[in-house]
Amino acid sequence: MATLTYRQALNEALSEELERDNTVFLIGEEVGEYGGAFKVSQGLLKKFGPERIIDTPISEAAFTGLAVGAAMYGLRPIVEFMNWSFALVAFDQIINNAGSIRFMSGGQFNFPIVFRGPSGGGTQIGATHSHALENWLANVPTFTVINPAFPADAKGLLKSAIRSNNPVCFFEGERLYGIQGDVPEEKDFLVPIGKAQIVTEGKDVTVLSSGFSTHVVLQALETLSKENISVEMIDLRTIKPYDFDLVASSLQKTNRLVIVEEGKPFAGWGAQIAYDVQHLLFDELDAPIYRVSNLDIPNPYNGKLEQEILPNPLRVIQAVHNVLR
Amino acid sequence: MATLTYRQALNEALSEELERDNTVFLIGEEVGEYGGAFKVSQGLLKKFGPERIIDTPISEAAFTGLAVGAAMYGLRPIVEFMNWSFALVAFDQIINNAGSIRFMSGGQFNFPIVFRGPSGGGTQIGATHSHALENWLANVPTFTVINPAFPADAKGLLKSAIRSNNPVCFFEGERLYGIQGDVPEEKDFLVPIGKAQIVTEGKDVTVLSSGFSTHVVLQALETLSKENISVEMIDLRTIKPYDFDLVASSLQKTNRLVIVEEGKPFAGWGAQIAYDVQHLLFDELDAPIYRVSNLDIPNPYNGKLEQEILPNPLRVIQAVHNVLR
Amino acid sequence: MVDNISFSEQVHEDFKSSALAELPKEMRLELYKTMVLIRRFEEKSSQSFMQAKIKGFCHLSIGQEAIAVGVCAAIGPEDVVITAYRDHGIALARGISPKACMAELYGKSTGTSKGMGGSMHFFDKNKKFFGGHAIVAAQCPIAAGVAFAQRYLKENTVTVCLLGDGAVNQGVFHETLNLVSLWKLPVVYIIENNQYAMGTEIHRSTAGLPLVKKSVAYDMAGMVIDGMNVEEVRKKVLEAANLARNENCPVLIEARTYRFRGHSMSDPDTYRTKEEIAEAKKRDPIALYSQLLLDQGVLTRDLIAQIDKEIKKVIQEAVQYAESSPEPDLELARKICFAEEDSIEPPQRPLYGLIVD
Amino acid sequence: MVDNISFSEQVHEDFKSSALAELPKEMRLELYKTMVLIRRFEEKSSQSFMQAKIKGFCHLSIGQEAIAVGVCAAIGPEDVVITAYRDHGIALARGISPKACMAELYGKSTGTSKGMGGSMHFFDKNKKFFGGHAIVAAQCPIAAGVAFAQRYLKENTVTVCLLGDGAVNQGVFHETLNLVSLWKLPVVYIIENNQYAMGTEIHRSTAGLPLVKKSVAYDMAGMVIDGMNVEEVRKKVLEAANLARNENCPVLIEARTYRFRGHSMSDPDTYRTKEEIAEAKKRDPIALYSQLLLDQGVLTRDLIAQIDKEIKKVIQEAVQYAESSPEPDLELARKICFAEEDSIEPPQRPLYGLIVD
Ligand SMILES: Cc1ncc(C[n+]2csc(CCOP(=O)(O)OP(=O)(O)O)c2C)c(N)n1
Ligand SMILES: Cc1ncc(C[n+]2csc(CCOP(=O)(O)OP(=O)(O)O)c2C)c(N)n1
Ligand SMILES: [Mg+2]
Ligand SMILES: [Mg+2]
Repeated sequence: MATLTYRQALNEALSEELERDNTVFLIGEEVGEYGGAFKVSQGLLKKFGPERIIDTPISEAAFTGLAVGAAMYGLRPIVEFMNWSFALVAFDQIINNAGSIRFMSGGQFNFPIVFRGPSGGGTQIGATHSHALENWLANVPTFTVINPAFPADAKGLLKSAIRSNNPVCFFEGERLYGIQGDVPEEKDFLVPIGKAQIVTEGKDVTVLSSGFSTHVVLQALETLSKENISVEMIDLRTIKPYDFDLVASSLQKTNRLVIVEEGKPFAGWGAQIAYDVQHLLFDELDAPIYRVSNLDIPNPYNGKLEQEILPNPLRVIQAVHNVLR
Repeated sequence: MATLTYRQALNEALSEELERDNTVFLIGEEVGEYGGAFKVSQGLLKKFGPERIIDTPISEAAFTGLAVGAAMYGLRPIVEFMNWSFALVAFDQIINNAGSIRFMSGGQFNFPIVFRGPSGGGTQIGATHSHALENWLANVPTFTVINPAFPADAKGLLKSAIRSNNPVCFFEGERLYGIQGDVPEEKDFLVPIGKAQIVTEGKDVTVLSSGFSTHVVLQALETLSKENISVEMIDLRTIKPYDFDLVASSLQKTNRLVIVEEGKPFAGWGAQIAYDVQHLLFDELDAPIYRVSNLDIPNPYNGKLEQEILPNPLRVIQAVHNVLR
Repeated sequence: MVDNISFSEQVHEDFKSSALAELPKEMRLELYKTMVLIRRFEEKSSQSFMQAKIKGFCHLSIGQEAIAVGVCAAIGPEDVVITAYRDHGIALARGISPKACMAELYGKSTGTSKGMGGSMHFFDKNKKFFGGHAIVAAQCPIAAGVAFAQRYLKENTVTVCLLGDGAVNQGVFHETLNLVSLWKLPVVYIIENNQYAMGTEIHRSTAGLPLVKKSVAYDMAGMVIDGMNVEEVRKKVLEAANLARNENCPVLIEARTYRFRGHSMSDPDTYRTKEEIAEAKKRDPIALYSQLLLDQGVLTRDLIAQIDKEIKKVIQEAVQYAESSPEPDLELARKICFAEEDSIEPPQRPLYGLIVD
Repeated sequence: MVDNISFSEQVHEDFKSSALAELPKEMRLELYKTMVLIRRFEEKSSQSFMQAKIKGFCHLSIGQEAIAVGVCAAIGPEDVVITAYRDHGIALARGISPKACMAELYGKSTGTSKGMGGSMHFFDKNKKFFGGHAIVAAQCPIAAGVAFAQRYLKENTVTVCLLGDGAVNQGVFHETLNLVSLWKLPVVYIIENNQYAMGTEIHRSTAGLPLVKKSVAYDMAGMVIDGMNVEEVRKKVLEAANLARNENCPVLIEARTYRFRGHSMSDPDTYRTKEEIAEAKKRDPIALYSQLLLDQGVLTRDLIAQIDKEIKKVIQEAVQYAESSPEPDLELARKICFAEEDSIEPPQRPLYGLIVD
């Protein structure tokens, strides 16, 4: 085990997979000479050269489409969006080209492509830069959606994503990059796609989250444990396909569910999980499911206000209290 | 009352509002000389001239952004997407510009803008042309999302949308355009945004739908009524903000809910309603909520298969049977 | 024999090197036959569409055959072709069997795309035909990506990407030209300028004509060619492909053409005068070419009749094949959503939306 | 008095007509003062950012002041200005009070955008300053839309839109140029070519330089101007605005400039050499202009000192105002999401995401 930041863990994952398979390449704005706007790709240009670490103009639609074409021809592109919010200018290329061509061609082409970058708010960069689009991408039938919370999962899942033969939308976070954690050192350390993990065992209530929200829940847990509330905390890691079995087995124990997600509330991924749970585990539930998400307001610049609008420990605590009532 | 097609009803709404307020204009591909790809704007060019009925190049991002700018300066643009699926190339302009600027400016600018066009599948035009993005647009905090099923509602709601001072995403349907119905003839006939309607009263189960799905439900009802199942059918009309009160009062009677929506299932708007209902009406529910939606597969060209993947009467019937078990 | 029209490697080898070489008779006949095949195939598609055997959108390229055929005659089997939704002609010229094409139009599992794509989405990975793309200009950056991969893999291949005149107004086209010029990718963009984007005549949609001028803004080579002259298309595309292949010089070609039918089968086509269409038909690429070949003694009336007969049979067989082929089912649809995983544990993928009891 | 710098209508009337007229002393002093105001304002912002009183992204325009000031001196109060995220300078030049600007940076409800927008999103509807846009090139079609509305309403006004050199690589920029040229809208696009888009030097991102060449592809008028010379900027933009205003001729201007600081406050700026920056600073627009005005006797050392003092006070007051202003609250945030309805029954809008007991 090594202690790494989430950023370093991602960097190792990229470096190892670039090393392992030379059809893998990284493309995006400032990923090369600059080392990445958030330094995730630092040092890679030096190691792998400008043929494989490719700086682009500010042309997300074109370089995303280019990656799609390269994948159709057998390469394994990793597309970095400097911010997932900027993917909106490339949405047709993502949704229709990466998302539909395999199907429309009757399955002839593979799309071993990873779209990755930071997502979500909390850094006071305003409404246009703070989208958390995990739910939209998960709504696309052919996409895998990943949103790790811890460095080890970031590394193991990014490696799995790169090795997957299917398109993966990989959501990181500016607020996550600096988080530290233990990361296994084996070169082939993979975390399986589609598997959640129990962060803390508990019996009163299941609290489900992913990505930065998992850290929000951890903060809330400090208070809740003082109140002797026993929380079973599940970190989803993969949003789609998500680990329903683990959720179900936890609910068999706790019978109460709180879901914490970063995106805007209306038709978020948490709503899907809530639907599935009430649908498939109707009799297990002793209380309504609560979701903690962004409030349905664009992210403001003002920091205090943004924290109020984002899912925060206070609202997690409130939801847990309510669900236990 | 006049008997009109959905298409004619929309045409009347456009014509009347263009007549009423000369800051209203219509912009999009082939809306003028061609009369609209689906003939919704037929005759308007002749009535209102090329200054107000504006044919564009195939530049969705630019003309959508242009409409946003015109709205900021005081005009009331109606943007026609030849197909809502093509809005994907203009998504940044829709989501960030129309969706965020009012908020980011501290509320200085109004966006009296309507985005409209056909949405959804069922006409064998393939995966890229058959998106039903109602859930995504409803996920944007500042958007109103409308999806009428009948000609009268199409007219009354489009007029309300045009008169609204806020951005409205108005979803029509190629399969809806030919549907006939009675439409009131008063010039100021408006249908209020945010209000659902009961199509048939019933007591066994509430079935909720919007747009073309409402007609799918109507078809299913033929079978269900033969089986003596009493369905309370609610046509949502506005997806966001939706009429929770009407849903709640219906459920007080039926205690069972089926939601039929056209989009892909994962995190569809139906999941939001299911979440809200289980959350706020937990004790009212006698059975799990069932959703009928697209299967989580891109729309295929083959017609039989596409019908199987779309929400269809068979699956509605199955869902109703299940929820009554 | 016409069933598998596609220009043999030998033919390619002989004429790739010099764009100026006089074409051998054999190849000229192939060019002619392929254009006729496309014409008849689409006339038949049109009929089947009227009979509601073909559904959805169906865009015919009647009038534009010389471009499809000239392009495919200019490149080798290892090169890649990609286009928009008006893709029947180029698919056939590329050597995809009329059977598979017709079956796709009929939505059958034996079609080029197993009935999942339809008219706008023909694909054939083996023939290096990368689609069939229905969102205007969406194929442009894909072509750049294929060319990127060709160079990445140190091949000596090129990619040819066709697009319509209307597609020039999509931003992604411009972003892409900048990229391919900056990175010197081996790709040729060919605008099939048929003067209309649906009902919009080009002067109503596009400033800065002629279209080829767009190349200037990206320091790219530009060419204007007569898209009604199959040999000129072949020759100029060969030149362009050589520039892209050997000189790291991507090229933008504006090919002047005209579509003789409506935009799609559903288009009433009322935005042009009958006179304008009649005038354009005087330059029907097939008529022009058959006249030339007749004049030069390459074709005879008898040979024309014989070819017509042959092709008629091919089309009939294609229709029979399409009619009698099975439809794709849900299991197939599910299966093709995801590629098999060979390097990771395959995730379980529940079919969301299924009603679970 | 500097608090409300903005070029008076009289000054505009006097000099709008002729771009060539010699500028009166009063205006030249105003140009100078406004540049100094911007410089000091941003130096102060930089300090406040280091003290974590300003958060998020903060992009300084130090080095580029001549463009902001020249542009605003060339247009009238009824014209519209719109720009990207690097917007402090142009907002101040447009006459928005330093207090409101600083308060916005501090995230206060007295800010230009009530603390909701921050550094990248200044707006002032009254001053016809239409933002502050953080998605690269997103402002371009908005500007076209404002110009469209100006013509729709039969005004004699124009819109000026600024963008960076990197923004030229976004497709929507090209779509927009095509539209404005086709429709002859009264708009002037000004590329602030500071040679870098974040860490990317322009030759690494853009084919077909100089940037002004993009105008050719759309049959637009194009100009290259020295963005370090405030009077030249004013003069040329005035010419361009007149073309747009009176001749239905939209214009693309490439203004050559340089940013003396990093891309944003968080940029370590390691992609350029110290020498390159030092070289560029020799053409500091403020130094150049003050030297010119000193030489011509318009400025004196005393006057410079006096102006510095004045401006220092303005900045101090702005900071005090920002510090002491209240923060926006959730109620305000909710309220501004939606415009009031005046023609329909206002729909009830529940706040989704609130935890309901
Ligand atoms: C982004 C997008 N907008 C609109 C459409 C609808 N559409 C399909 S084809 C077409 C016209 C394209 O014209 P052109 O590029 O000239 O090609 P042609 O049809 O003449 O071959 C339009 C508007 C689309 N498919 N994609
Ligand atoms: C669509 C999009 N992609 C990427 C970014 C991130 N980004 C912000 S500014 C910038 C550089 C822009 O450079 P330029 O246009 O030259 O303007 P300058 O910063 O030099 O003023 C980038 C890449 C963004 N905001 N929007
Ligand atoms: Mg065309
Ligand atoms: Mg720049």
